[in-house]
Amino acid sequence: MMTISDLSVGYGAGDVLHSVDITAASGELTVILGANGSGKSTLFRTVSGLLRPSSGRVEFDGEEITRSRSAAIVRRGLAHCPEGRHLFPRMSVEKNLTLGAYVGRRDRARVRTLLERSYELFPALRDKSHQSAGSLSGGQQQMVAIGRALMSDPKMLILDEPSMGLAPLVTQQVFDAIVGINREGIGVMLAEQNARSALTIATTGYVLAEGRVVLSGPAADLADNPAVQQAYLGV
Amino acid sequence: MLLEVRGLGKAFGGLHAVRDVDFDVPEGCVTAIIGPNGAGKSTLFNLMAGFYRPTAGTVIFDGKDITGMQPHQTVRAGIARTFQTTHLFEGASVLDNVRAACVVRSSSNALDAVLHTPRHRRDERRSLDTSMSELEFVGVAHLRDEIASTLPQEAQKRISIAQALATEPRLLLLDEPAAGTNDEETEAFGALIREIVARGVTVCLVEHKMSMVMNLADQIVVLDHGQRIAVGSPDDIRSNPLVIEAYLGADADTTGATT
Amino acid sequence: GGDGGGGSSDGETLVIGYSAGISGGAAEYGLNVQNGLQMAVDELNAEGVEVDGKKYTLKLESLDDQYQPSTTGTNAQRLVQKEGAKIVFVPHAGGIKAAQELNTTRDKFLLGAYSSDPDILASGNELTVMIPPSFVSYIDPFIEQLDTKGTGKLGLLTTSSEFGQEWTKAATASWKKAGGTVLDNNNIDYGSVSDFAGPVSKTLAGKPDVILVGGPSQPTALVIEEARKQGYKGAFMIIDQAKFEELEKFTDPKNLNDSVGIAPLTEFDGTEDFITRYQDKFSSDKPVNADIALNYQALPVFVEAMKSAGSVDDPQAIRDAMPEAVKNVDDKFKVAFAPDQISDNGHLRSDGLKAAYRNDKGKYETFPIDQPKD
Amino acid sequence: MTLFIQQLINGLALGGIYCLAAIGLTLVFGVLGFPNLAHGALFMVGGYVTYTLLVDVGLPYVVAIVCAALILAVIGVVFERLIFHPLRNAPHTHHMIATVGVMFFLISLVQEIWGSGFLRMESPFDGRLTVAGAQISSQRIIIIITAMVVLIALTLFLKRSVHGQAIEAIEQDRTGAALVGINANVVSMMTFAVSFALVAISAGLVAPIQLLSPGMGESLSLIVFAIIILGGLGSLPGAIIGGFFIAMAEVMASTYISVGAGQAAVFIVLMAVLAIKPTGLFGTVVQR
Amino acid sequence: MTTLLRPRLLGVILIAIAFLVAPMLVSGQPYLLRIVTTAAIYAIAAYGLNIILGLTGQLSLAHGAFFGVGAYIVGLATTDHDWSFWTAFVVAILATTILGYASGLIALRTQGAYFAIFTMALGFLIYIIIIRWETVTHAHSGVSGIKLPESIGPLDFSDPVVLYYLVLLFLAGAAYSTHAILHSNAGRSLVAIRTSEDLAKSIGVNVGVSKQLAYTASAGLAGLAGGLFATLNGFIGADSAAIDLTFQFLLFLLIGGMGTVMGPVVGSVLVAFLFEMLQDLESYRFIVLGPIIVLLVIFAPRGIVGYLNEFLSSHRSRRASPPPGRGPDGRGPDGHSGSGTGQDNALDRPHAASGAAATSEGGL
Ligand SMILES: Nc1ncnc2c1ncn2[C@@H]1O[C@H](COP(=O)(O)OP(=O)(O)OP(=O)(O)O)[C@@H](O)[C@H]1O
Ligand SMILES: Nc1ncnc2c1ncn2[C@@H]1O[C@H](COP(=O)(O)OP(=O)(O)OP(=O)(O)O)[C@@H](O)[C@H]1O
Ligand SMILES: [Mg+2]
Ligand SMILES: [Mg+2]
Repeated sequence: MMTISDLSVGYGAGDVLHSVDITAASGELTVILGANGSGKSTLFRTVSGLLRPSSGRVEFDGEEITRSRSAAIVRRGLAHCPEGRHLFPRMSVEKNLTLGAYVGRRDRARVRTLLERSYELFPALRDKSHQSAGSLSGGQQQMVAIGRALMSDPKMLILDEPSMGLAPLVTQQVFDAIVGINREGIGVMLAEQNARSALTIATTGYVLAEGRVVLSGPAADLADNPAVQQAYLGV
Repeated sequence: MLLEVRGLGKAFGGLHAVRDVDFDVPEGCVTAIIGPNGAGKSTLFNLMAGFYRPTAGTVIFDGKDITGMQPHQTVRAGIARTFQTTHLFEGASVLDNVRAACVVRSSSNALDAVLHTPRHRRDERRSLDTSMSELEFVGVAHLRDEIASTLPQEAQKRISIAQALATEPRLLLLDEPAAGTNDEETEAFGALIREIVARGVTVCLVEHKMSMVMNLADQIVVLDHGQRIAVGSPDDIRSNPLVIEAYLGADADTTGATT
Repeated sequence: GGDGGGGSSDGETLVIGYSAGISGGAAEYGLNVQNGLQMAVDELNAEGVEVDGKKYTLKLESLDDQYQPSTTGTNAQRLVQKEGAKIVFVPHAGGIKAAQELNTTRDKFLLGAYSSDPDILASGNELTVMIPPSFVSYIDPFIEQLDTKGTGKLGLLTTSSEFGQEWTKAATASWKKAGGTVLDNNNIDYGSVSDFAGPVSKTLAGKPDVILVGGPSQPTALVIEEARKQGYKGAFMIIDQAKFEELEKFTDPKNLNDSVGIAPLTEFDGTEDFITRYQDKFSSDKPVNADIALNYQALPVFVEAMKSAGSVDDPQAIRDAMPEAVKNVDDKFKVAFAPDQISDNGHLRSDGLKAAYRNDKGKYETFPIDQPKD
Repeated sequence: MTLFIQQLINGLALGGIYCLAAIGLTLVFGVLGFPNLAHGALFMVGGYVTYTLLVDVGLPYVVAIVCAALILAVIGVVFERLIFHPLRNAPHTHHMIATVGVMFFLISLVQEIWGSGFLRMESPFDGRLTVAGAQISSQRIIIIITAMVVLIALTLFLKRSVHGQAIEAIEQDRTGAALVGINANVVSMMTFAVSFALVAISAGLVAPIQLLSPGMGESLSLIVFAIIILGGLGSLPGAIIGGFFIAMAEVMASTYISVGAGQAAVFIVLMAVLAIKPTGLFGTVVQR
Repeated sequence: MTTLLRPRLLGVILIAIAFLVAPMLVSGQPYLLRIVTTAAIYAIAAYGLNIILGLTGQLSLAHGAFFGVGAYIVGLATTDHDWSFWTAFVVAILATTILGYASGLIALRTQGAYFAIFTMALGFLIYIIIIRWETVTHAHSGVSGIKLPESIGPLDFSDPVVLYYLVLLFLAGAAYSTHAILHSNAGRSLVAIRTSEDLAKSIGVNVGVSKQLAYTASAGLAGLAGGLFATLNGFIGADSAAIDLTFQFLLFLLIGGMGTVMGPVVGSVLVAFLFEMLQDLESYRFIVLGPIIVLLVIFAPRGIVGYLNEFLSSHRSRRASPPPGRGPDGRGPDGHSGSGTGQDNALDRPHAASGAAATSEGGL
């Protein structure tokens, strides 16, 4: 479903990602691990069109999207829940969520269903639906961000550290939800610091270090890999 | 007691984000505040640091009533805080970010600067020294000339701790210092916090990473829906059914995630 | 052209300076005055200018000051020091006053002041020549001309500029002296008010018999029109900044009936030729008004004074020669109420000055204006 | 009493003028994050374009206004591409200064093309009505009605279509907007087009009771800023209420106090409102 | 460090020398001296604006009016009330400072665009008072016959060159103060406010008082410049309090570089000469000037001095990193650059660049 080949990206000076190759088959749950600053968010920003790569290629659903605009990429069915959330702070929670369905806004009924799904996933948001997103607590905002990404009814979802700032209970719920979403046939690509949980639910994993893929393979293998255990699982 | 919170409350319109909260922060300890998302932890910090004006209750710091003080007054009094989403002066260098925080301990003013008085020079020298030593303390001195906002999250978090320390606080409020870090890095933050406490700074901590909380905290305050539902030692809290239901989850695995 | 200076056939270049608002919102007036001067320059050059046995080519050097007095000051200095001008024309009172701060102290230059506000001579600046008739000379004859003869109620609705307000003050005093009452001053900034209806309504509410209006001609026309539309039947007294010939173009001329103002240029004998020449030269179909004519007539007086004084660069000498020069100007430079004398304090005057009353048939009845002897 | 009614109607008409001019500004505020200081100049350009279409080309009045609106819409798109798109990540002060540059340019350009003199534009609607002894011209009635219609249509458009929300989203977080699939380029071009078209319509309506001159927009734009700030930036109802409120304050203060007071009323009202509510009447509070 | 110090110091020294010898260079062309003097006066006002806008990040549009108030106080006091220039001048500075303080109490309650428009309204109100309060200000007639400064010892200020040096003295004072403040705790507090008010609060900056002081000081500087302007011209009209003047100051700052030490003076002088050169284009000059302004904002948003500073410090920085925050498509890494306001992002650069100066004490 998504093929990233030979991708290099930078912020002006030198590259931050160097010739990265990643493949995520359709319907798979791929996890990207990596220490701070290893380039996970940079990778995601590039895939979703927020950054232009200096070289390489991104294919999604059989078509090249390397130089497409974010808006076009979302319309193709790739949703990105970014690091830093990027909510619309002065809009209500509900508006944030419905705007998440911007590309599919014509199908009113579907939007309502999706909205309902978000509320079911994060019941805390239902009470807050008319409060401005900027006034929510950090964790609640994270929930809105995830919910908003889901609202576009994507074929594939990329989540940048979704568990950040969430209470343990909710973290567990979010992981369950991710699994659920994945079962529906939606591909998921996940960057996560909570490597243990992530590897449990993932099918495939990649490990980034200093902008390069240093390890990859089935998630279960990675979980058994001593190098991963030492670096990410604190064993 | 370094800090005494009595009957503290904050309402936003009809919503009671914090309601009737009592607790004490003993000097030289780590007090953790935990609770579900939206429980009112950050709001509580904002109340303690003077960012919000309480709608009820009092905050006593070191025997002095600081309820309703402005942030610059509480900082001067000795309370420093970091933000939940890391917040640095964008575009400024790491050193400048920390140096800016020395303002509160300086006695020289603009006139001193214009006249280049000895007081001004002394302050300048001192603020440079303080900032460098704080940067070294948190372990990012080598990044001093980098533009802070381009650094990885973890480095930024350290810088903001250095910034808070540069105000020479007696009480440091850390809002989710370890969010978005992996286990190894979380460990490192834990170690840093221990060093801070060893320096004699009392720490108040909001965190969702139970591994860190359980390892560090001497006392834990649990909030839910703005109210204090429990307070006690890590062991008490771990087994408190109220807390498990509201926060930790019956799945003991989550707590077990502690190394 | 003698642009580079010193061409042998044309002789030396003699720069005449000019600073006014020639860009931006209210540039038209500045450009009118400029054209009047330019026309005189060209005709004088065609005839040949010779002072003290040397030939000169006149050149009008214009700078834009957007009617901002401090810029006028800078411009005047530039014109004098860089371009070598000894005469600088300025057509707005603020700029004139700013230039007066310079022309006798730091730089000596003769100031061709085109403003009918007598205040510009009050400071006693020796190197200022006031070109147009003083507006004060119009007020009593205007009042006299109207049916009410100053006994009824006078509404005040002029532009809020300095000039409009000086006029208003003087008119108020005269009207009261004649025994009438004066209503509230509802002056408005003609250039910037979005809708004149409010102030007009307010003025009409006082039931005036005569309304004093005026500012730039075109908005004046709109103010008059608005008053007529709101049912006003009385007379207008129009300050000399607005010109009948321009007002006619901007509103149904019927609205102007029963008004006094300065006479249209066409009401003077022998002006057709000048008007045609002007319109050809600047390929313009706009009315040719007194501002243009007065400046056109004034410049030759200055040049004649240079000839009499035998100097092109001693402003004081040129000024001193003016009383004599004003009588020697060639008739071809006389259009209408051409200056024929200059007062001691530097005011160019004419005996042929006339104003006009537009009667209810739309005909202009002209009447003479005497200029008071200081 | 007649005076009061007369002034009430005058105030309404003036309010209509202000409103029409203000809504375009509010719209673009959403995208720019700052008031477009060239708005007054665009108002003027709209007036001149309408004039040319009406007088030189000979189109009927209403057609001329519509065509002018289209032309201005195109100009809006061009400006967005050339100036504001490259500046989209710059601080707001830079937008503001760029709009000052645009303002200088437009004023002098108009002067070169149409001359600096006043021009008069006639409207076919030159009758008038008498209401309770007060006189009011048809053109003013048309202004009031058009203002209402445009306001209602625009409110519906922004409410019904998601365009309004898209503008808001872009203003609040450009990245977030991109990630939900909003094409910021298209939206901001559209917004510029609509805003500029609106300004052309208002100029076409107002010009007959005013005069065309290169400076006609200058004073208006100051007042219009006051209005959108008074109402709360980006708020449509705010712009409407602000527009009528300020117009009434201006007319009534100059009627019952003095002309100077009328002139100052706008700014005094604005400052008083901001002193009490620093984010305008309808402004939202920004959380930390 | 020394290699870096040199070009910066050199720049300052060159500018200083240029100003000192300017009267010799333009001797015989007093009007050029007048232009330079006027530019220097405007630069002082621009330093005022620099404090509140460049350092503190609050866009105040009342500065033209404060300038006008200073000018009118000197003008009216020395003519209608026959005060000595010096008394009037001191009073003008005090009065504008007080006016700044008082208006700041209300104005600073507002933020962002609201603050900008509030101050614009304030400026316009002052302008209206000047043109409407005829009995005191002479409204449109303006004030003429304003006194030159009375001689002090051998210094005879009726000599334009002496007057020029008087202005220069104040200009140097303004520039030096800006430098000193920028590299002090007080300055760092202001810059902190510009970047993020919340963060500034959390490190103990008294945001309210700091802003209030900055605004007050900047109003005082504008008033001082206005007083000098009145005496230089001898005549003032309401145009010396108009909003256009504020825009001019803004232009100077923008071209020179906001938040920098030498920006205001470089901008003022450059624009003065640009205007002078464009004079010959007459009415076309705004057709040229408008696009120049737009191009500058797009391509050189940090101004000349800001650009130079950045250039110099990028040489210094070990890792020669170009300005961050722009992705390859010119978009920020995440559009609105992560946390904080994002608003004054680019404004920071001059300071960020002189971040190096924090240790070197250099920086233009
Ligand atoms: N806006 C920026 N400008 C310049 N460099 C940047 C920027 N954002 C990130 N970088 C650099 O790019 C590298 C990769 O950062 P990135 O944010 O992609 O890492 P990450 O793996 O997501 O880390 P984290 O766990 O902190 O989210 C880091 O070295 C960082 O300093
Ligand atoms: N300015 C505000 N206006 C309205 N409601 C607010 C405001 N600030 C906070 N709240 C509400 O108060 C409650 C407590 O928020 P707070 O940020 O203190 O939670 P928290 O405990 O820090 O949660 P998290 O762990 O998710 O950060 C939330 O429900 C939030 O929506
Ligand atoms: Mg990341
Ligand atoms: Mg929180």
